Amino acid sequence: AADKCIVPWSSDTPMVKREAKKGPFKIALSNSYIGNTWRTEMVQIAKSYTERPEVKPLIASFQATSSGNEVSAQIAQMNQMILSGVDAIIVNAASPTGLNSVIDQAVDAGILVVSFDNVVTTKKAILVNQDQYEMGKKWADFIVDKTGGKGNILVVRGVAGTFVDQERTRAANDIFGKHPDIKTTEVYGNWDDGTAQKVVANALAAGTKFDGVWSQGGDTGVVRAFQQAGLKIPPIAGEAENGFRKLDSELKFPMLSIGQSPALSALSIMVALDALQGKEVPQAVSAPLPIVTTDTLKEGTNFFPKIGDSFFTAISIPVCGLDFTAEQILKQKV
Amino acid sequence: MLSARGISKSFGGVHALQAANFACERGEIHALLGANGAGKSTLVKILSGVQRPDAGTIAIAGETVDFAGPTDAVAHGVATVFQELSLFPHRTVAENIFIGHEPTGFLGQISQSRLRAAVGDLFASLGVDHIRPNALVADLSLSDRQLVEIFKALSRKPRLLILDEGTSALGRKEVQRLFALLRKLRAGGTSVIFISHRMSEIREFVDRMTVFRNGHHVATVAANAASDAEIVEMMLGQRVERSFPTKTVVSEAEAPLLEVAGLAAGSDLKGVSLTVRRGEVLGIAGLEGQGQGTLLLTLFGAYRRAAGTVRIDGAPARIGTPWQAKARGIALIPEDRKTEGLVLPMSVRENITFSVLARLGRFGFVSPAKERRFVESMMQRLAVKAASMGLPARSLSGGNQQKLVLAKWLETGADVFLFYDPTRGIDVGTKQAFYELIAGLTREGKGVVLYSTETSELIGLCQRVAVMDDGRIAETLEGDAITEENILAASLRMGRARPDEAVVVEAAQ
Amino acid sequence: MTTSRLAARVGAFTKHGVAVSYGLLVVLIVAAVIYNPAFASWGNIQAQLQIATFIGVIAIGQTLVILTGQIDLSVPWNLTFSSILMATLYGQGYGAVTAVGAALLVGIVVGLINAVGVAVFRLHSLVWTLGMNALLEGLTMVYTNGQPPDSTIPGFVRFLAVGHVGGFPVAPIVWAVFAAITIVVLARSRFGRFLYATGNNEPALFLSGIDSRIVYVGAFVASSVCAVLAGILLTGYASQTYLGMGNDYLLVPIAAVIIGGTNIMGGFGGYVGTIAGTLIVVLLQSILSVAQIGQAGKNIVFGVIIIALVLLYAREARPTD
Amino acid sequence: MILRRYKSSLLAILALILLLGYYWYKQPLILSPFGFRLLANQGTTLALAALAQLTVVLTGGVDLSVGAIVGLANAIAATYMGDSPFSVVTVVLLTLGAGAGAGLINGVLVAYGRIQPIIVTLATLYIYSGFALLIRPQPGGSVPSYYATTLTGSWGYLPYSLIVLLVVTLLFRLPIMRSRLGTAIYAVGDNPGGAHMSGIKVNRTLVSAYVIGGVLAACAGLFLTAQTTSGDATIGTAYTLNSVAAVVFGGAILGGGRGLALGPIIAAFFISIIISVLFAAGVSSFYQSVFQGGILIFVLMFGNAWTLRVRNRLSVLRS
Ligand SMILES: Nc1ncnc2c1ncn2[C@@H]1O[C@H](COP(=O)(O)OP(=O)(O)OP(=O)(O)O)[C@@H](O)[C@H]1O
Ligand SMILES: Nc1ncnc2c1ncn2[C@@H]1O[C@H](COP(=O)(O)OP(=O)(O)OP(=O)(O)O)[C@@H](O)[C@H]1O
Ligand SMILES: [Mg+2]
Ligand SMILES: [Mg+2]
Repeated sequence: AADKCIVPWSSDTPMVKREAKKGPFKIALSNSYIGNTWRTEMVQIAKSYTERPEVKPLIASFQATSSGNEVSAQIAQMNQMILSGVDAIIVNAASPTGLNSVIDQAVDAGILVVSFDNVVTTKKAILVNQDQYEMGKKWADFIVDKTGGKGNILVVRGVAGTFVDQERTRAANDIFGKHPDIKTTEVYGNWDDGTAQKVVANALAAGTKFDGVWSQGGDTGVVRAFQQAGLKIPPIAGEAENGFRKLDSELKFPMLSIGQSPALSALSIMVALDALQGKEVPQAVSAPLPIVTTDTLKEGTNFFPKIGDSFFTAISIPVCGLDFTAEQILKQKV
Repeated sequence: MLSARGISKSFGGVHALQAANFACERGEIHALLGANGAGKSTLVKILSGVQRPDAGTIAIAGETVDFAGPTDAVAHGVATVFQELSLFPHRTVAENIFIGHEPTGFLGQISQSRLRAAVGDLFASLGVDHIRPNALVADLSLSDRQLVEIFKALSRKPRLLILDEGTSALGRKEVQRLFALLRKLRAGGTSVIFISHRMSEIREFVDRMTVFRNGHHVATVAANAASDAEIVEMMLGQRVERSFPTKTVVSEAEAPLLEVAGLAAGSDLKGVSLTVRRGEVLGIAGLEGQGQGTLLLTLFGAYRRAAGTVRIDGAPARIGTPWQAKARGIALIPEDRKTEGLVLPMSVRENITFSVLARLGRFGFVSPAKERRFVESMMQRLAVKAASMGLPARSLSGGNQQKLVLAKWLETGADVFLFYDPTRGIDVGTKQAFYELIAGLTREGKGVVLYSTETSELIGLCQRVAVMDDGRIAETLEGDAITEENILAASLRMGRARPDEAVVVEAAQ
Repeated sequence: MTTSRLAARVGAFTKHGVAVSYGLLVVLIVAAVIYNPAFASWGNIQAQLQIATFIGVIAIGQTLVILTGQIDLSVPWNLTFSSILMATLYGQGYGAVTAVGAALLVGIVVGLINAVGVAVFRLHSLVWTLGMNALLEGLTMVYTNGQPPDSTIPGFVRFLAVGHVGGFPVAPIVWAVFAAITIVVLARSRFGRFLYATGNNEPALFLSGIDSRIVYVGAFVASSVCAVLAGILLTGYASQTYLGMGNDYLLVPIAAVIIGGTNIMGGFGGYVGTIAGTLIVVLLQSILSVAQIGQAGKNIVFGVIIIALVLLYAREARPTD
Repeated sequence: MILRRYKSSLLAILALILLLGYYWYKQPLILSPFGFRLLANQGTTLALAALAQLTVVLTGGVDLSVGAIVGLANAIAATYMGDSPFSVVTVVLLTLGAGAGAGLINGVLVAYGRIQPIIVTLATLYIYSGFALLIRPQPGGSVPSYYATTLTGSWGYLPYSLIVLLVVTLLFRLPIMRSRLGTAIYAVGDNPGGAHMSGIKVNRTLVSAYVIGGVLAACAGLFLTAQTTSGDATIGTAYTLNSVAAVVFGGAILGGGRGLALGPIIAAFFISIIISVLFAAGVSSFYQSVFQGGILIFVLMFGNAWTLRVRNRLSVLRS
């Protein structure tokens, strides 16, 4: 599976190869913020993965901790991991740049560092992520396609000042910029259903009629805002929240749903285990984008009527054999 | 030295000063007299640059000045002890005294050694040795704080020293010493403006006096050129005889209303037993800071009791909090009406009804009509002077503020009234009203515990006087034995030998 | 009513900035409508009132607490925890009344703990309630294992949050009812009286024989219960509960209280002003959002406007002036 | 005598000793040079932020913009620092100047605008974080490695960050607090009306205190930059309320006039190190905030109950 699964980011991505070590390995997951569903699932999936029969023998210990959004707390946490002599640190960073120096230290101490999701900028770490620009572009293409390249588009951004928000929005602006008949209105939804619902309700109340929505999070709230305003729901390109997909399965508006996958944590561990065992891996790994449209919605596979709206549905990365069921991960204690 | 002409100042609608004149010679001690609200403190604040006059001119040593702030006044040699203490409770005595002009050394660092030395010199000038320069001001008694305040002004080596009721909390001996020092300063050319409501002090120490009434200058006369009655008349615009109401006769046989045995609290109340009968005023006397305040606050449940029992009407009373005290019929008129008695920004109406609010409505709500009727009746009964009950308590004069504090308690059904120096800083007319009120309480069969710094009040109002010393009752005087001499003697005779005893007795003679 | 009492009322009204804040609200509305006439549409007014309801309800409690001179920073996770508890219980088949009752009970307990810290242990609420917030965050995560429950929401909760009666949204009516109660309680009740006294001069109240601890209990429990109510409304609005649903509700209601002219140190102000403050904040956010300036610009403008407003009417008097 | 003076810091000291003791029991390696450096670096940013907060708290205010200034300083430093020693020094000074400027704005609004400090700084919190976002719309930037190691490295058992902290405390803050300005700051916090009547320039004192606070917050930002070697506009958020917590825990009184530097510094280390200790103790993620909040609440409660025990109710209410 590795050749399909562990794909280099681009053609010029260097490959890295470490001296093979003998397992089992001590692996630590350093997470920053834990106060949302995505991060919870991410940790749960990581734990599930390390308990798989084929993985378990390779792992001497696996510990996941979260430091909160404070960079120096995460630095301390990683220092702590260095002290306790782990073989690899899997990190979801509080800041893309703030951990660079501690990662350098870890690498100097012979520890493998794999950074995923909110990835770091240092080249000393192996990066595992989905291409945020590509995601933003796919959403924008979808909207252009559905609107015929004209009309008012509502752009629902995420949290200002973050890399992910910048990248995805950059893609949107690049695409929409090519269509002079598209007029965009930006709001910040903070990747949060309630906030998104409020700001979208606000934008709708201001009187503009929107022909499409490009939204990078809080999509359940986006749909609800349209519903509550009593408007027909336009084509929406958005993330992969369960509520968003549930609503689409009822309302059947044109939808494109691409999710940042919480299984990136498992993929990162997979990459780490490969690298520790001396296999050659790319310095930056591009994970596939799990795309779902109104037609490909499938109950129990890519959306779950019995589970909360804020659940992130993109829990599997099939090409890598990383298939998880909702029940399986939800029972994991974090 | 100083001449202020045509000074006017108003606050909103209140004309505190109206074209008032005041002048003070070089090297004189000059008293400024007036009833509460006459505008004395306002003049003081203007002279010290704290407030700016609406009109008028000030000249110091012939030079016309216009103070933009207190700093300017200090630069012109004016130092002031304000009526409201301006100390820093959590700084040390030494730091307080030299605040703003501490001796500094290398790189502007404050030199602790020179600071200590300077404080030592100042203390020596007044013969003070019981205050530690390193003590926190918060830990000092009110009288010691007032001393610190005076030292703070003296440390500026002023040309003009202003004491706005700066001796109100001082015992007699301290005042004596202070004036000995002031006379020395006077000889060096310093002028002193002295404000006090204690006529005896004024008589004894000042050269001339100026009387204000309602913001106007009334007269300036030599200290002994007018009789007490004349001065009071100038202050109030009418004749007032200072006389005490007749004391209620209390039968020895009557069962005590309040019985206290072995009450101790904190570090300064070490075991006090006393009884009060209905209709009786029990006076509490003694030098400053002998535990009198702690006694009253502990009886009221505001201080934690370390030992002792309290019985009311023969039944043991557990009084651990003020609300328990209130429920058992105890009322307290506290030391400082501004910070403890009243909520100054709230209205007269609201202040009067705090303690009886539950009775003025139903289901936790207040009936505006009932409340208004109640407030009107209380204001009438106590003759509170206020334009409207909606005014903030802050806008009332000191005496009227004190009446609000009493009004709060009158209808709570309290049987025992604890008064902490209720007439401090109150003018003669209002004082008289308070004496009548206290007598009225005894006629209704209430019991009163009255602590006062004015011995004459104790003599005039009390059936018995307990003199406190070092947290205990040194002696209880009764009937004809309640005299100035006996109270003073009792304050000094018992307890620890005091190093300064000789000085005081000498001064008292 | 005599003229002097009337004058005193008018005086108090303007002094505490209430009149000014309403004046500003009007100016803001006029400006908004000129900028974009759609602001005056019934749809927009409904949407704004809807959003204002959450902030307004939380600001009730925050007004009471701030009047005592304290502050409640435990709102975000208190709101989140109780809402999730409600949704979970309801989802497990307990009745709607039990579920909502349990949420309110949590609110009461949290309020009591906040009050105990402030009134008994005399800790400043700025720190105490912050600790409480962290504690509640942890409890929420432990309780949910990081995954809030599926979103079946009791019908009447949805009705309260997004329902309409006679073409008028229910949520603002709910707010109006609570607002009216708050205003009456502050003006006419013993608790209200003592609240102002505590904020102005607690020792004086204590020496009047009144247990000021009860005032803190009342204020903090009210604040906490308001947070829970807002959480319940928010749950109905969003049709779900989720982690972090309270994140937006820490500073904004406090800003509303301040803009409404209540003194942050306690003792002055009231809910009449807070209503204007709430509407100003909501309108401002909406204008800034519609005006399409980036987040950085929004932050700067929001801060500058708060300062400008406060400079206009909430400047402090110096003690010696 | 010394004990009495530092009584207010005692709680924080005891708590830190217990915490470090337990940490050492769980992770003996913290007694290594690396461990020392780790511990020292971990608390230094918050300690500097707490000193900034303390300076303002002493005047009777509170500075909610501390975190924003930390973030602004971090954004400026990491964006403009460059590589040459000359540009490093220039940018460090520029950053300190920006901190001073932010403090100046706070101070002027508080003193001359007569707006409650908590309101002023709540508003400037938005403003400064807005500027930080303008400078650094997304995380990035860099600082030369010698800048980072000079501040965060160590010489044997001696971490440089402790030296930084000592220098800032003893050579910058202490001389100020021991000058007339220092006593004026305490006096203004203790009794503002009294300070005015005593001839202290209240407004200038307030402005100075906020400026000092701004500079110290910028120091925190500069240290954080060395620690993270990059810039992030949103990085400072956590320091606002944590600095308030450290100041209170360290024995200073919100309301002004009382507090020494020692307590808040120690408390800052305590608050920063807890997270590592929880990690070392194997506490699961979700329980971490339970513990963090719980420990903070418990320690404060215990500390206050201890001091309240000996005081009477009335004076407790007065303070
Ligand atoms: N800041 C103020 N605001 C409103 N009214 C004031 C203010 N200061 C003083 N007044 C009013 O001005 C008048 C004069 O007050 P002032 O304090 O000068 O009197 P005083 O002669 O010092 O009285 P006392 O003997 O009680 O100290 C009083 O009616 C007082 O209520
Ligand atoms: N606590 C206070 N009470 C009363 N008035 C105050 C207080 N603080 C400041 N003021 C007023 O503010 C003005 C300036 O105060 P102050 O002289 O203390 O400041 P400053 O540092 O000299 O200011 P500046 O830089 O303008 O000279 C004065 O007019 C003073 O009356
Ligand atoms: Mg006076
Ligand atoms: Mg007076």
